[in-house]
Amino acid sequence: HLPILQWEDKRGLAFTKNNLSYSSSALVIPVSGDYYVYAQVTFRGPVESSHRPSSVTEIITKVTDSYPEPTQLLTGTKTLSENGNGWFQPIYLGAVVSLEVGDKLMVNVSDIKLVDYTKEHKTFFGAFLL
Amino acid sequence: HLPILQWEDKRGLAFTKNNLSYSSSALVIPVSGDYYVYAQVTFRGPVESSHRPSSVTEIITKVTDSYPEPTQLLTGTKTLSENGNGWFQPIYLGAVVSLEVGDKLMVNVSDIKLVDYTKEHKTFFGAFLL
Amino acid sequence: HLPILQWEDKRGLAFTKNNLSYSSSALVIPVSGDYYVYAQVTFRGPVESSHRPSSVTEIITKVTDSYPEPTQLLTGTKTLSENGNGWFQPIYLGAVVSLEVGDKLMVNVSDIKLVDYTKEHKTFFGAFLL
Amino acid sequence: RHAVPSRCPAGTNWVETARRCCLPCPAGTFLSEPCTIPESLGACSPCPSGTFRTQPNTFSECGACSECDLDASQSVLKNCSATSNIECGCEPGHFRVCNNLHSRTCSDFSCRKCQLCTGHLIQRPCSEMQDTVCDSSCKPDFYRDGDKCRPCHKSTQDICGKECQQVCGSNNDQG
Amino acid sequence: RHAVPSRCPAGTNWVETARRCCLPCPAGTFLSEPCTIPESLGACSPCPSGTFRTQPNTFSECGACSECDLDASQSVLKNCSATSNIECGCEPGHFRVCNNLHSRTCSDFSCRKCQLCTGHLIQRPCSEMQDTVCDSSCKPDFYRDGDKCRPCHKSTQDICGKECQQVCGSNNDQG
Repeated sequence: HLPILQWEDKRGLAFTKNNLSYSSSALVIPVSGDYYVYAQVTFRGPVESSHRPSSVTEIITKVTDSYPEPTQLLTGTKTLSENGNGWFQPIYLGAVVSLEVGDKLMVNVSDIKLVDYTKEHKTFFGAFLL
Repeated sequence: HLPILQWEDKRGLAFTKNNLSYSSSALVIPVSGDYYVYAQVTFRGPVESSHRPSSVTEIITKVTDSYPEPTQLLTGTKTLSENGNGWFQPIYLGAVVSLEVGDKLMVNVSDIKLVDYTKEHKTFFGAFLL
Repeated sequence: HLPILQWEDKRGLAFTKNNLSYSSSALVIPVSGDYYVYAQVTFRGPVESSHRPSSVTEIITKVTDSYPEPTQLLTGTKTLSENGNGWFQPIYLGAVVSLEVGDKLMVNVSDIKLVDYTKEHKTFFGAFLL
Repeated sequence: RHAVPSRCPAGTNWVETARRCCLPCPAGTFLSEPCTIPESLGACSPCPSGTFRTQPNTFSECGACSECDLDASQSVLKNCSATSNIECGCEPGHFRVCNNLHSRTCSDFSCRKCQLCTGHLIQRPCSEMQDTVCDSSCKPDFYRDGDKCRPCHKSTQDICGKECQQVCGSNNDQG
Repeated sequence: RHAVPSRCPAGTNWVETARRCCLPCPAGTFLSEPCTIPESLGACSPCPSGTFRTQPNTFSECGACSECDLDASQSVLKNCSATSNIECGCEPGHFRVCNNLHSRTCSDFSCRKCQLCTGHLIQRPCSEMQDTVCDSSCKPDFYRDGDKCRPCHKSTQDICGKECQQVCGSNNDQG
């Protein structure tokens, strides 16, 4: 599977409440229902990278204890046309999904080295019950 | 007018509830109120396409039985700079709009041939009452 | 700081209610709580611009009367690879943030001259209480 | 017709707020007060400036006028009125590049500078919808140099090749 | 001041949770417990590591420190402290390319490798904010070849043209 992002869940703008909890890279669903789930990842190309990635991908996945395979809920995937040195761009995803108590939500990316983790307002992940 | 996308509304992740219904390519509003409406379309360029589109457009439109002209609610439009062969990219749209009972929401695109309909987590459309 | 966008808050699709008010370029928060805040800006490059910007940036910021520095809540920033004449593209941002009564939300952009202000469904900004 | 049988007789619209069928207000106005008696006319107010309605309607507000992209060489062909949206075109010396090749109307477009047929004859002048078409042949007093046309008066003896001699030859004698 | 007349005397802030005006906590701390008596000081706790507050405030938490983009040749100029965010610069041999040309501070930037003036004299060395400026003239023991400077020792008899002779001539004799 694609690498999974880890998230800050307490400091700065980050918070969890209504016992939607965060543990080992996943948001854990406390109550079954329909949630609006969203995430943005800002990707950026290191300047000297000889290996120029042809595309970047962000996927919000659901893992259920009772089922061995993760379900891909939302996918944002884009080819890169930047030829210059440094490049950067965000991919935003958001939609309503039906979730069961105990379901875990995670964000996978095509290449962790391309993720801009430096500022909390550039890369973020969340959900709220409707 | 631009071609209208058709949607799966039952299988897989797709569902309609609270009698927000889907019929002939449109979400039909059951109750007047403010809705958060959203849609993502993943566009992709066929490899050999000689006719290289210069841009892709996605529009969420509202049609009201009592009014002959559709209203454009949200528009995402982007020029294509990819010069290589295959390209792909998503456009996400979402906002709050005031809707009346019976209003119909649809998604128009600049070119249906460029829409990646292969995976439900790449192209999706929905709304929820606030 | 980066220039601040001004918004239409009455005509067409624009509206404010539940005393979420708009004044001097900012949405003013009437009640403390968690809000889903979102904005889309469509950027477009004038055709003859010799000065080709290398990137475009959109930031949703929070200003609090009692604190001299604004807080950057959400940022969408993208390099431009278009070399042709006219180019255009949207940046969408949205997330849940905790806000206090009296907080002001604004949208800053890297260059106001690059903002497509011509159609209300291309560039928009809003928030709703969860 | 929508699956739910329409609740209103022809020529009237269902107004949710009043839960009644009302006659539509004329184009250029909106329904500011719903009708009090079924199938009658409510209060119709004119669209405030900056808004419009092209058709009879029972909307509670008018649509917002678009604006022309003056920073990108667009010009206003027709101002927004209560009954019609603004119409934009391209400034003189520019032509339309349609953004949506598939929509019949070229309403979503950007304006690009017309090409100058420097030295060439103009086959078809630039128009609102099309770039200038330059003729391959050169204007009088211009000679062909590859795919370019160069002015005779600038040609000096040493660079005036065969083509240039032919076209400008007579002029040089007078020089 | 916001249109709504502020409810607090100067120097105090309205704290919604306590519906009272409290004195702000000093920079580097946040208001962990609102004041119990109006216009007094509540409980101020130091910003936990990884967070900061540059100004006196009545916030219920501190802002998160940013991080430097170590994978993209950035380096830490000054670590985040309770009263100031981290400051990032470029690793030696790199200079800043500002992302936002319009903001006065170049706080949002990427780091690009300084150009090497191989064979050229350096007019101005690479600095944090600017690339190296190479001189057009060549370094000693380098001869000009178009816009490049080539080392004399690599020049062999047959390819040592006029320029090369002039500069490296004497060296070749010893070769």
